[in-house]
Amino acid sequence: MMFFLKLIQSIGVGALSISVGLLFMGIGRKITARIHRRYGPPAIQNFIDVFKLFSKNSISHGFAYDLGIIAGTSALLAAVVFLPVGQINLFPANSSLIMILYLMTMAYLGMAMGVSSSGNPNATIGISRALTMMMGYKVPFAAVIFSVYIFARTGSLTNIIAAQSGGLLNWNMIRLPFGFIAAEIALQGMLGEKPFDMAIAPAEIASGPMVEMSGKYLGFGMLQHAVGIFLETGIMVNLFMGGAPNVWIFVIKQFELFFIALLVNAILPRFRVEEGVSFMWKIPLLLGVIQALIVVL
Amino acid sequence: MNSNLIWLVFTPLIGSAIAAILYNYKFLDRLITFSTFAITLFLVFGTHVGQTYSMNLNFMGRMIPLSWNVTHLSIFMLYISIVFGTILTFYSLMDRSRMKGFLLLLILAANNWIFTTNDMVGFFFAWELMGWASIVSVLGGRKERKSRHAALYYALMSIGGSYSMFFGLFTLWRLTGSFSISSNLAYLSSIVGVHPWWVLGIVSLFFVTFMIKAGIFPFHTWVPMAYAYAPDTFTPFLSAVMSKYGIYGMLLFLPISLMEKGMPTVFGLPWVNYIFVWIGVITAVLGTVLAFFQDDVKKLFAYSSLSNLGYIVAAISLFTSVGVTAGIYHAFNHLLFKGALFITLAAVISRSGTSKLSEMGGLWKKMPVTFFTFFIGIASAAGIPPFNGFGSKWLIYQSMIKQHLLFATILLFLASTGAFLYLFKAFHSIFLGQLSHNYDNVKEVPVIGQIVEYLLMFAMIFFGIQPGYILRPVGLIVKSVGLNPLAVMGNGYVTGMFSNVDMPLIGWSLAISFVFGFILFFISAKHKYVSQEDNYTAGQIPQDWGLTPETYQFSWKFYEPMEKLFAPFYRIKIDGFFRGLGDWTRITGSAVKQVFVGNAQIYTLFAVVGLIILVIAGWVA
Amino acid sequence: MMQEFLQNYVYLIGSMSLIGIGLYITLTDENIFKIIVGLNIIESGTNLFMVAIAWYPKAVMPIYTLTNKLSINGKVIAADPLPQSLVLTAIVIGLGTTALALTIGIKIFEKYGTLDVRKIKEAGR
Amino acid sequence: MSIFNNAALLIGVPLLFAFSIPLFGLISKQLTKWVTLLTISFNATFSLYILLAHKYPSIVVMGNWLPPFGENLYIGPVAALLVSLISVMGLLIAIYNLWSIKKGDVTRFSVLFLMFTAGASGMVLTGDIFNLFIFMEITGISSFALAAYGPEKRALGGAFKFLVVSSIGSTLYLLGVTLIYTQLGTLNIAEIAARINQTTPGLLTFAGVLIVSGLAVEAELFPFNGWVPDTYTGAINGVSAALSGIGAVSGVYALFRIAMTVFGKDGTYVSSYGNLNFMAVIAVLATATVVIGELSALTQKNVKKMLAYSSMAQMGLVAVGLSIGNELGVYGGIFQLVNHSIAKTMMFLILGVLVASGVGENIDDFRGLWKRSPFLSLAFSVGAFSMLGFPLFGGFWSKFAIVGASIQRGGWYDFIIGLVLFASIVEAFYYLRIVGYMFSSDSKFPKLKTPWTPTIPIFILAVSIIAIGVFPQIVGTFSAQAASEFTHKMSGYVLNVIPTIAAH
Amino acid sequence: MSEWKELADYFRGRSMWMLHYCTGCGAIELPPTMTSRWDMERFGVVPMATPRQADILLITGYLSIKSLKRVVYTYEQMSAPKWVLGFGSCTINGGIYWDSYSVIKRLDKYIPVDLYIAGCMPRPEAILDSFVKLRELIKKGEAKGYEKYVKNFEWYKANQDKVFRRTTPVLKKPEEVTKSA
Repeated sequence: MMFFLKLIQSIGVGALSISVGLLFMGIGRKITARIHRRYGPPAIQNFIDVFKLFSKNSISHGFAYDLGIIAGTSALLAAVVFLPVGQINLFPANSSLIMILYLMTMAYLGMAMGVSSSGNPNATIGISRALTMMMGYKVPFAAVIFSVYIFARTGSLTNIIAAQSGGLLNWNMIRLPFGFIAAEIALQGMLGEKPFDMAIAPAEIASGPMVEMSGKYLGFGMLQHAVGIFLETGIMVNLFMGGAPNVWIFVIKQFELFFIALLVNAILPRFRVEEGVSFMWKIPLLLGVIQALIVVL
Repeated sequence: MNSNLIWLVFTPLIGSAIAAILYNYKFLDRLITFSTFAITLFLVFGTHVGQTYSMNLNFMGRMIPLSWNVTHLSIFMLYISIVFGTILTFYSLMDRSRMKGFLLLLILAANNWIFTTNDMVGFFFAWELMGWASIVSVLGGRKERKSRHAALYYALMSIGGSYSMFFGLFTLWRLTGSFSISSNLAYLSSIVGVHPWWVLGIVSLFFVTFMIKAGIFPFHTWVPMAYAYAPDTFTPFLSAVMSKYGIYGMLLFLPISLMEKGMPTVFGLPWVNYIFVWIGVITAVLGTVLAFFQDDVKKLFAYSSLSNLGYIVAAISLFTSVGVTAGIYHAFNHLLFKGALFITLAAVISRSGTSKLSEMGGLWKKMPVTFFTFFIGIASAAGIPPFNGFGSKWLIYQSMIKQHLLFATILLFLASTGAFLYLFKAFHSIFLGQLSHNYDNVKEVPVIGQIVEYLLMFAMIFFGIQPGYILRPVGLIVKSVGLNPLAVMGNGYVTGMFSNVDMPLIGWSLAISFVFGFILFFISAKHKYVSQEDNYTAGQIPQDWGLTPETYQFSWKFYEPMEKLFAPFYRIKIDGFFRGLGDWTRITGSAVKQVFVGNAQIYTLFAVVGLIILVIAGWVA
Repeated sequence: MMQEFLQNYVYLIGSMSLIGIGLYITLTDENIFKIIVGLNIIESGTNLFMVAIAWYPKAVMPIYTLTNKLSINGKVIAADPLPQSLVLTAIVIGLGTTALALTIGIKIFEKYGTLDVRKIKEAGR
Repeated sequence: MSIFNNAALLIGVPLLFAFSIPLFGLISKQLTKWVTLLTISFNATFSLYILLAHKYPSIVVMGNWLPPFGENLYIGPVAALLVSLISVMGLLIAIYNLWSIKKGDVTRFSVLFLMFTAGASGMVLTGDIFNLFIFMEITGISSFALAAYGPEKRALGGAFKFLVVSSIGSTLYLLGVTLIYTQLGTLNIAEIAARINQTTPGLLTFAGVLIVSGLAVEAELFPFNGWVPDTYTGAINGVSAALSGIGAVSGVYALFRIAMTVFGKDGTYVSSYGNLNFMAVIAVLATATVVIGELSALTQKNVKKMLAYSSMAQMGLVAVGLSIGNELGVYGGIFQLVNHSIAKTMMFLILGVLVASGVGENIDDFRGLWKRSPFLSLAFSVGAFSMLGFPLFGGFWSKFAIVGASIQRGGWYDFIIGLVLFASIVEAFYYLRIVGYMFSSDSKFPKLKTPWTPTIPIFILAVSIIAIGVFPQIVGTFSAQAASEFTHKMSGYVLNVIPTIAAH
Repeated sequence: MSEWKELADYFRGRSMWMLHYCTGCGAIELPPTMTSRWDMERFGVVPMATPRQADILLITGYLSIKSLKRVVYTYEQMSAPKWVLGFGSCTINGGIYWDSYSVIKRLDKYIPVDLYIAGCMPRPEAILDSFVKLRELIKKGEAKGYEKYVKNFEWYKANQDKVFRRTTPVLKKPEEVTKSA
């Protein structure tokens, strides 16, 4: 009984993450359009896109391709159930942040495996860039999360949230400002927004990993991105903004973070890969290290 | 009854003699190797903790007591090494590479001896035996010249290491008059407060040996060469089992805690331990960074082994309960996944005939079972949760964080992220991408190989989801070295300090979300399978363009941006130090041999000068 | 005084000089046969030294006859006979060595075409 | 049958047959080799009988003159072990010679070989320092001639260098003996050893320096070992084997008999009558020998030359072991002497077979030898592994003991053994390089046809290396007794020879 | 089932991802169409990088025979509900290239065109108008070019082969080339 309850709740969280993610993407397009002085598509445009993609015929390069792309979405969905979302915290004893991060790696691995098995070098180059960039943003992010670990004396997201309870001034965002800025820049890379979107550069490598994806495969890709946005901003909310009392506030907090990322995305051009990585290893890492020193000493 | 400890050593020796006699009958040789491993495994079932045995060896005209003592650690190491060896030799039944069965059995004998002995004479004997047997085993790789060079390099490092241990054990003998490991360790513990520097010196003599065997940072240079150019079916053993001897040795000596004994501490750690943590971290990062750019797949995974051993060393050097648990647990995990990876590599290399990443590609269509084994292997190696590599990495981070070793942890995290990069590079370049027409006739490995691969897949998933089966014995080991073991809540839990990870839960979560993924996949519109030629080529028609699968495969300079980033670090060559030492020795040698000029008069002159010097010495004295 | 010194040490000095001369020849002369001669001179020096230690001033020959008393009042006055017999052996051995050396020298001249000891080298060390 | 208890037969029989061999040579030249073989096999049987039936310690007196007045042979544990070693090596080399010496002056070779064995046995057995000189000269002269044997030009050059250096050496030795005689009026080793403290320290030091220098020529210690590479390289392989397996053994024995028994203090590590500690001197010389020998061998392309330098270095290692002076060190040194003798003899014999089959002496010619002649390459590797001290091979135990002893001794021996171990790493490099070359498969040459006669000694030697490696007691028991003889001067040697003598 | 189809068609009409094959001068009209002035994204039209992802193929002008080959290949690589928009007169009758030996005159003979946009070149307003028209056609289920292509595959192939044959070189051997030069 408990099992089914949890199962249904998990499905609910998964659906929530997908819809919030897609909505964010749509709103993001709208906002970007407004920044560009355009009108922009409707906010639900991405729902339309996803539905269209799933209704469209597609080509595949074999079972590794299918499996990889399914894994990309599924693993993220599997990770999202461990994320405390507002009052919904399905597995409070199991919300270790590192575990969630590593589970997300499964999604990257699946995605990378799928698109690379298509045999298109553009896809592989895209993956190579994405992974290189991952190396870039994971390091400052690690600096930040380990600082938070030491600061909060816990590694579980549930407990980190609990440690921040009691108002705005207890938020890690205020208490660990350098870490927050570093993590915010890392989040930009994690979301794959400009200036760190070299992995999917359409003009250079024909949209990179997505080059061979058609129809439902692209749909899975969009879902993965949606869940990814939800998960990554959700982690940030839990780490720095003290979680949320309920889902709506949680989503609003997520949107705040996403909004910053969007603004940056809308006005900046793209880095080259090594520039991106070295940027990540200069400013955010420096901030993260300063934060770490403050925490440790 | 207790004499079965002796038979643990003698059975492989006898098997080795038989295998050496039957060396020319390849299959029989392999069969005997396998069955000896199986028999030894059977013998291990009969051993239990606390079993001791001793006998006297007549040596130097006096009786040297040889003693055996089975501890929790030794029985754990025995099980994992022999089970893996059995699987490997079963796999090698069908293999055609030039692995020498009798040498593997000699190593097995040494293996059993090292893990059960309680006297340093036996330890040293077995260590040397293992050393030379592995050196000769490395010799038979696919590339003659390179494997010869690798074996030579390995031999020199290894011999240097064993001489260092030679020194150490005799120094201990001079101090205590005993060869017994346990009493010597007790002696060292007792004097550590009085003469910490002495203890440090003696222990470091041993640690140099262990570091060389495990391939830890300043002594890592032999690892990539030896791993890469050893016979393909020997490399799994080299990486999975033999690197653990060093770890075992370190675990023997680590309980001599320098804590509370007046040594200065850093972050609550004795500074020696702190240095070792950093050595481990440097090894981990170095292995990762160097692994990015390898084109030889075995070399790549050799660096990966290096990196993982760095993790282990960093964890066990902390010598906290979490650290030691994590280290031993990671040693087991590394044995499992790296063994599986090297076995699949052996399969791939034997089928494709190359170990160059830039020459392979697209093999997943031809070797699906191998592909899945490799996939699960790299997922484990990257530490992805439901598979077996995660728990130990997670514990390692926790143990480091607990000591507030923040920068070390960040670097370890960097190494782990980097691990994902190079693992994916290997994965892509071997199995994904375009299948060259050279490999049109490549087949899946034979049934024996497939059985082994299924077994390893199962093991990696099983021990990932049920870590309790490993953590319980590890807990006993941790208890036996005098630390508090971590609580094991259930078979499915990895219990950390702050929270625990419920592995079956992750498994369920993944499984259910996969089910949903597949449902979505199958209810949505149809897909059709196309060939690899039908690919986006920016409108160009591949046939007109002269496009071949090889030219449309991206595996050369996979992480080129990284190369630019890491370029400054490439100028630092540790290897260069040893090579420089070698060159210096060679130059000195050529200079020294000029002494023998080949002229009778000069020789006479030498004699006369020598005489005069001696006379003067006598006069002065 | 001088005479006494000479009496006591003349053989010793002689033998040492012979050894020195022999060594000098051996070390400096490039001719193989001269080197062999040098070796022979060293040997003679050694033999002289051995004989010399057996003798001391006013010693009698070590052969017991009625007139030749070997000891007076329990004090031995005869020369020591043993070194002399040793010298005989040494001379024989030296002869053998010299003969062999000369043979080898001749063979060397045949094969190498030179007697210069500096040219008898193996190529490369 | 008391005549067969007389160890003088070990010298007498070979000498007798040596001089009667020209008579056999009149019948057939090939017969002389068989006579040599039979004679040495008598020696081997007899010496092994002495060794295994534990017929020692005993003395053999000449003409019923008891020591110190008569000349005597002393068969202690050391002598029994080493004379067995010499005889057995001689026997095996003689078997090899049956095949290898075909052309040229077979008769004279046989004469010289027998003389050589007899001389070496005599050096080990004798109890008189002047007789030691005589046997040294017999060994020397026969080995000069043996070294000059053969068609090659370089043999003559090598032999001449040996001759010159060795003559100087024996002269020095003789001077030293004379000086001791002036002091003590005796030539008997046991008596000198017992009365050594009655001498003038200055003169004794001088005599000791002369004797040590003279014997160091035979024992191949630097700087008295200039002849080694040239002579070993020049001589035919059978002779090189004999030089390293027999000649060097007796040389080292003589050196340490003088340094330990004569100059040594009972039961201590030092030999310090006189001003100079000769054991320390020898230790320094031996270390220099090891280091220089190994470094010189490192860059050799010619395998034979490499083996020559390696011989030198190994003798240095033996001397290091013996010069440590404690029981463990002497044990290790003698054990190492046995191991080195076996392994190096075997390697030279293998080289001889290979050269005769047209393989060549250069290291490049060894490529792919595994495919061409598995037996020889395996045996060579066994020898190399024994040299390097790998476990399951004989060399492990001796190296183990030497290192253990020097660390037990401590002090500056730690430093010496560090240098020695460094040199061992260098040695590992060049031996393993050859092994690696042999096991590579890039050879286009056909299989070798190995004649069976020379494979007998090679096989026996290879098996004995492994046997010693697995059961070190085979040699260990004897070398432990030998160690006790060497380290206990009075009870081990002097009192056995002259029971009535008073301890000083 | 038909309701699903209608729903799908409705969404397809509102999310048209285009691949612009920029051969002719029409390409220059697309950037203003995409950017702030006209903003085609409000119709759900987004430029895509590869044919795999795209729904509509924009042929923006004349096609030489050589580029036709690529267009056909690209068109065949697109996934099933796919539409072709011909830009300007060049795709209708050859336009100013009506007498060129190397440019095809009627695109319709080679791949099925769902909608032509008149003009030389059509302005962004016309392009946007065409998107709206295409959306209506799709919603009505009348834009079925891709099915036509499958149904009349032989005919299309025969037409394509006829022109592709002309791409083979007239001068077969290199000697002839040098002679004529």
